[in-house]
Amino acid sequence: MNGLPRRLKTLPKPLLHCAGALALILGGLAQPASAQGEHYKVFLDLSYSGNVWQTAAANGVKALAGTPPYDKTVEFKTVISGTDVQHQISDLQSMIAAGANAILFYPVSGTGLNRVIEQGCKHNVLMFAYDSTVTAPCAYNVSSLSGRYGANSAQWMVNEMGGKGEMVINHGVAGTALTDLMDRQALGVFKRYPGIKIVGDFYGNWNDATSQENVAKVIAAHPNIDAIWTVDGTYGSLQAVQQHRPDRLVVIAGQSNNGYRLDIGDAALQAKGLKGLSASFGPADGPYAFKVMMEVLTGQLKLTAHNVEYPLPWVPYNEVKLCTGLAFENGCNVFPESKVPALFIDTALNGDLLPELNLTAVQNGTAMSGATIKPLPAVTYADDLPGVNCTDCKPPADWLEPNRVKPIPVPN
Amino acid sequence: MAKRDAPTLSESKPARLRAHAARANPELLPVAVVLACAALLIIATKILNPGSSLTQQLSAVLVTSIFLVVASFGQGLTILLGGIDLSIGVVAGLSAMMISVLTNGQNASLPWAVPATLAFCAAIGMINGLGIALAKVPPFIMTLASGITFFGVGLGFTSGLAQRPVAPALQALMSGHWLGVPIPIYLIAGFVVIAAIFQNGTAEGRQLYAIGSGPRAASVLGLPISGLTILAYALSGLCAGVSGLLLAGYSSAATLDIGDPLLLPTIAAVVIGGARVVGGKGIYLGTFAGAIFLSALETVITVLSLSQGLRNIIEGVIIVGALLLQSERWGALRRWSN
Amino acid sequence: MSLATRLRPARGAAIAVLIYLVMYLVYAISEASATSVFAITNLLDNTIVLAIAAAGLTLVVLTGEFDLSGIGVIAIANVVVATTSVGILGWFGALVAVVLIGAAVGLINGWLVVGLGLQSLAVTIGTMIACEGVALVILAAPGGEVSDTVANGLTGDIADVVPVAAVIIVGVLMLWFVFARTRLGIAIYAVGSDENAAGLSGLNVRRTKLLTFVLAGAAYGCAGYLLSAQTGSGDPRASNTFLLFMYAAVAIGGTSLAGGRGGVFGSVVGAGILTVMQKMLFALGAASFYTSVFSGIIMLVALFVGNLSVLRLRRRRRGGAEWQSATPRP
Amino acid sequence: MRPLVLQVDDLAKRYGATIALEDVSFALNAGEVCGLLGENGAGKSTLVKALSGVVSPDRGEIRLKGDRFRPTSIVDANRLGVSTAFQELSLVPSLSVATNLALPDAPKNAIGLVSGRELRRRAEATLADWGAADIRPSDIVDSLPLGVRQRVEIIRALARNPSVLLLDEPTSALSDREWLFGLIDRVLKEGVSILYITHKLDEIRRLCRRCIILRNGQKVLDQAVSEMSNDDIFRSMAGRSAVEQFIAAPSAARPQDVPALEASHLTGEGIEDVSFALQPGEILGVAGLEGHGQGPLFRALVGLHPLRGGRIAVAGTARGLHSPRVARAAGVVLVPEERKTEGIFKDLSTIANISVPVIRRVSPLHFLNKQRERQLVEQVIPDVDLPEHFLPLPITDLSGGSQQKAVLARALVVGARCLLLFDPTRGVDVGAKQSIYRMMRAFVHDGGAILFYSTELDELVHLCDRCLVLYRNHIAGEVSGGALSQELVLSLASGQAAQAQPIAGGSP
Repeated sequence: MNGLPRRLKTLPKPLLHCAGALALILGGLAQPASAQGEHYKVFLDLSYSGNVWQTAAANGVKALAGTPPYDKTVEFKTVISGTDVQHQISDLQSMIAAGANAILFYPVSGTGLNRVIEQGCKHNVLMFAYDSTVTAPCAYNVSSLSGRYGANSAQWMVNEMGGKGEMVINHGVAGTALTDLMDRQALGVFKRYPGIKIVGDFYGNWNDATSQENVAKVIAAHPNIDAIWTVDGTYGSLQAVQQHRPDRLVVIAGQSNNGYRLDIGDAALQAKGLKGLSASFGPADGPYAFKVMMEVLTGQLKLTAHNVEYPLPWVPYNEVKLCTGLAFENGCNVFPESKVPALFIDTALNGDLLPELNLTAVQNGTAMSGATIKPLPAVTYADDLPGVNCTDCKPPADWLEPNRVKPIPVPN
Repeated sequence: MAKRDAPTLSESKPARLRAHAARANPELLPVAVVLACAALLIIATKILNPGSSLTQQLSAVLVTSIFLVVASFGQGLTILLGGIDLSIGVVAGLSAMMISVLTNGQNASLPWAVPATLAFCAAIGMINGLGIALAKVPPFIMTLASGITFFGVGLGFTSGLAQRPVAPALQALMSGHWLGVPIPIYLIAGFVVIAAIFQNGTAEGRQLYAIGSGPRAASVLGLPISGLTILAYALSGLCAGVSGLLLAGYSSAATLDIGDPLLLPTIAAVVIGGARVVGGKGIYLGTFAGAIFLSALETVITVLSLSQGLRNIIEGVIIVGALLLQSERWGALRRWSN
Repeated sequence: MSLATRLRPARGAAIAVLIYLVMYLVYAISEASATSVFAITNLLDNTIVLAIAAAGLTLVVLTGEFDLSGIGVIAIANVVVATTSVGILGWFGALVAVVLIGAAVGLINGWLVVGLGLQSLAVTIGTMIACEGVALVILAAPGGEVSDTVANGLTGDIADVVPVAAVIIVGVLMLWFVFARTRLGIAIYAVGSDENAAGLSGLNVRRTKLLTFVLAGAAYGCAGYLLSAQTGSGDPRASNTFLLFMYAAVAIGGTSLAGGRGGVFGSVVGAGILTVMQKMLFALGAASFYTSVFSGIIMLVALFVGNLSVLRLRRRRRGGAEWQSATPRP
Repeated sequence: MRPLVLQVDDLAKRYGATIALEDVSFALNAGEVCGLLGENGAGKSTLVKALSGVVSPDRGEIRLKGDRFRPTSIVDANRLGVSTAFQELSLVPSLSVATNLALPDAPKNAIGLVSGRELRRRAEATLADWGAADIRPSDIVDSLPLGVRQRVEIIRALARNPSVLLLDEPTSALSDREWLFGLIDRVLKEGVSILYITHKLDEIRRLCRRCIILRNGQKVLDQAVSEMSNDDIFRSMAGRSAVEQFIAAPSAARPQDVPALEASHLTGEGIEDVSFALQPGEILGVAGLEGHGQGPLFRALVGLHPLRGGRIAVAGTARGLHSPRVARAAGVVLVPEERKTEGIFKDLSTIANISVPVIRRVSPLHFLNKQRERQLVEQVIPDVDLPEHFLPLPITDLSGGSQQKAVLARALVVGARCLLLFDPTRGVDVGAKQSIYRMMRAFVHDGGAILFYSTELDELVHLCDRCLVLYRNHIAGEVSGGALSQELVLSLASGQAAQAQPIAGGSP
């Protein structure tokens, strides 16, 4: 019952050759006809529910599934599998057995599900993983992984810090591919600047309360920290600084909770030294993955590769813009305090890719009234990252390097 | 077996000697040892980071331990009865969610929202107690099952995120200072006094010890076993609820999983504090010391900057080590008092 | 009769079997494909890891002790299989390795509990955390590769008809029925029932407890091995919910957490219940969050029904000579 | 002179500062029964445990048939020919009689498994061999009455064919002592030596030629039994003269008053149509062989055992005593048989043990007031001769006798008017027994009433005004006043005199 993780991923060595190796018996199982009278059986399999991120993603998907025309053509069901690989395997098998046409799932493990995914593909089920990725070749992955959050956010921080200072690392959940990859990217950047001293690090488990407790403790031991790098638990981390050192804030990068965005956009706080970046992985990648999957299912879209990129959200403190309505329109990206709780994740919405969703839709999981599903713009394919989203593949040469922020020279 | 035979001569002089030892309350010794270990850990952090201030350290350790300090009191009561409460994390989460939903970011509704939330949490505890006392479901399973069930209910109602912020007064409570000392430290002090008095200074506390120590004797004697069992679990629910309120105030926003990381540490704190898992033994001050120790341990580990694997190994080894130290010390005490 | 009376699955286990059958029936009625070999193989595959882990735990619980280190051992076993079964150790070497690792952890638990007299609940919380650490040190992030021999061999069907998992479960049960008739098997019940009396009867209480911890550790190792076969990869993080399910399986199966009563058979059925429940709820189309509500309630119902019948049975048997302790113990 | 079998030289054992045994020496000849007497805490159990391999002595030497005897475990001792029937009974409750008899090394078959059939066969043979064919091998020990368990315990010790047999209070729960005496005579003929630990003088006189008395860990007497008077023995055990074994006092019963406790036609599991009336000031005895309904009866009277029918009246008012709490409120308190599990709270201090039922009374606003608690408890402890300095000690540091005194003090402190004492002197030393008798006398003298069950018939005969005799769960007869004798009670209890003297138990 430790901090239950939001996402889990893989990044290891060469992988399975599952293909022909599986000797499965298909007895008794009807082959799902792919489009009987434009009617589809679609499942959403959540890993854990009960935290902000997962809920926002799930609500977005649910809202889309209830948006015309999908409200008529899609028989949609949600299942919560928890954090157990075994449980998720069992649920995915149940879905396959129940004649699913497509399954959108948040994978508990990047590799542990490969066998059941192969089973699904054998039964002609579209298998889509969102946010976290799987290495099974027949599955599709929709994520922001190749947005290189680790490298870009770290470089951004280095730039803001002028290449020197004491910093704290708030890792995610130990033992997950995502944490491993982001750590490698970020630490690779930080190491290049000898002026940057990492004075403390902890595993905040993508949890705000845990992060807050830990930052409070680190500040007590290191009263002079200048920066905190996070992937999630960012708002909690910042809260700890505001409580214990209200007059001298930090450079910080991380998640996109509304309260956090409001803070980093606040001129008064900026004057006390707060320089924040709101980026990291957005829950909107779930609904986006759903749209991609449905277009593939209905034949509107043919994917040429299995790894689809959901663009990495990126809002530095100087680009925060308050919204007046219930959606991200006209480039606004944060809601007033009165509209949403502080922990609401703004990247649950995406005005460009997901115009069907507004605030109420992702808060309640209900379709926005009057909305219909709009066709997607052309999809971008993601980098192949061996052990993360593919097995026998080659990563781009610079996959650990920042590609969005220009590095400053190392100060003397 | 040997020990059972040992007191055979107790009614002569050694017995009278031991009467004095008993008056010094031998259970306070483990408390002192565990607290000393915690102090050593805090000092170790100071040595590792000469730049840090000891009082800051201490206050950080104390403030972040408050959730554990409160929740483990309830856990301690159920363990005193020979039971256990595995629903603590879920109840804390539900409490945090409920206070956010009820207060809706307004202080005005706190006067009724806080009692309502705590009553709800105590009611969950009471359901646990009813199942255990009346339906005779083993506590491990009863509380495990009720935790899972109520988590599902909470999920159904809230989808995991409170859509409203926590009342500012609660946030101020957790982040404010008074006379330069963080308010949570006063809260801890007050809570420890109340909890210790309840457990060791009231008739009900005494009867809980009796039930935990000899359940069959208690039933022959006609002690209100069911009532007190229900009371203990209700209090455990209540403490988890208070812990959840504090967590919500501390992190200014509530999620359903906010209390999950509390569960195992509450058990560890109680046991490190010298309680016996099958009941009848252990004082709240011990549990308190255990909670402080765990909080201090986490601080040291954070500052050491190790990989999570090594952190876990160190944490596990230190928990076992703390137990070892205790058993050694108990042995020494026994030798001495005999 | 004497031994047989004791070995006959306890009343709690009988209730568990009944619950299992009812749930399976509901599942089979509401899901047409439930009786296909594919579905049955899946069901058994899903059950088996929990079943074997719970079987190991049962031994420790029977002696009246706690063991929370199971998930730690499973995590280590999983990463060890994922890093060694292809390559240095091979599938068999990996199996031997994880069994030995599990046994070693069990030995440490046993030594701390028996040799140094520490409380098992607390000690095994410590070893659990430490084991999870070791797993993370071995494999920092999910990955690795499990040899195809393991992955396919343990999850497929023999001659396309008999699931390998079924063979393993039957094997475990047979092993248990044999084990329960050994001197150690009897000693485990004796120690759990009354430690002092068992000691005065000449049984070696410490050795018995130590051995149960070791055997349990080895069983966790096997469970981790099987988990690896099913996931085909390594993941250093074991979910804590799995630990709770292990205990739930043991309790639903009718083993008293106070020791001395119950058995592995019940725990295997208990693990089956927890798995088939998931399938049944899915087949019934229960809304997502109700799954957890149902899990909790069904757990209680199983326990409550089991309790009632055990109480009634005991009352009848004892003829009121003694009565039940009023507070049930964990 | 018979050959020497066991020789103990200067045996010493201490636990911390507590000296359990100090330089004890004695010898045991083949085919001899030697009595071992001593108050609780005198070191008898330690001696037994040292001889049976449970504890190892600090100093001294034991020789068995001339060889040095240093058993490392109980199994080791068994192997070398020393076996023990323990006072606290060493049977495993959840196992069957047959399995228990086979412990620790149940017979294995060819493939190393323990065969249930073989176990049962052997157990049947063993039980029949030792005159206990009535015990079913398949019965779970847990479900058996204490007396039967004690028989199994004794048989297990005998069946190991020892050369030295240690019997530690083997009749504490046994109803049919003659069965044991017969067995002892039988093994003596085979040359077995027996060390017989007991509190009961008549058993010593019946069985032993010689007896050893321990006091405070030291041997104070080793003499032929015939040369000792009872008073010698008591003086040696207690270190003081036992003034009178039983204080003869005139009956305090007030037969004219409204009965303190009246039961009419109680029926339930193990209770068949039991009726009696307990007058104020009366000690009403209950006699019965083990398992003839006394346990259910006592428990039913405080609501711990379900009744199917009948009526209970307290001081003339019909009361449904359906729980111990209600009974306590009505002034009816049970002092149960199993002190260790049902009497004491093992983690509490002595004073807390006494005050626990009335703790609310000394807790203004629920807060404990230790001073008032102490005052309250100090009012009753003189009545049971419990020294004041024991109060702060953990109850488990007290001897069995003192623990029992504390349990009785607890009954007094709640203001009981009617005590149900179930074998209160079991496992209690002589001194404490005297205190308990005195307390009982004083209690009835002040108008209280006592229902008193004892396994020791002489207690019943000397203390009771009347005595009900149970046989097969109903009252087989009632004996009172001058007619009260051990012989009569025993014959009623064994069903022999049931026809001869049919007295419908009931209100006088």
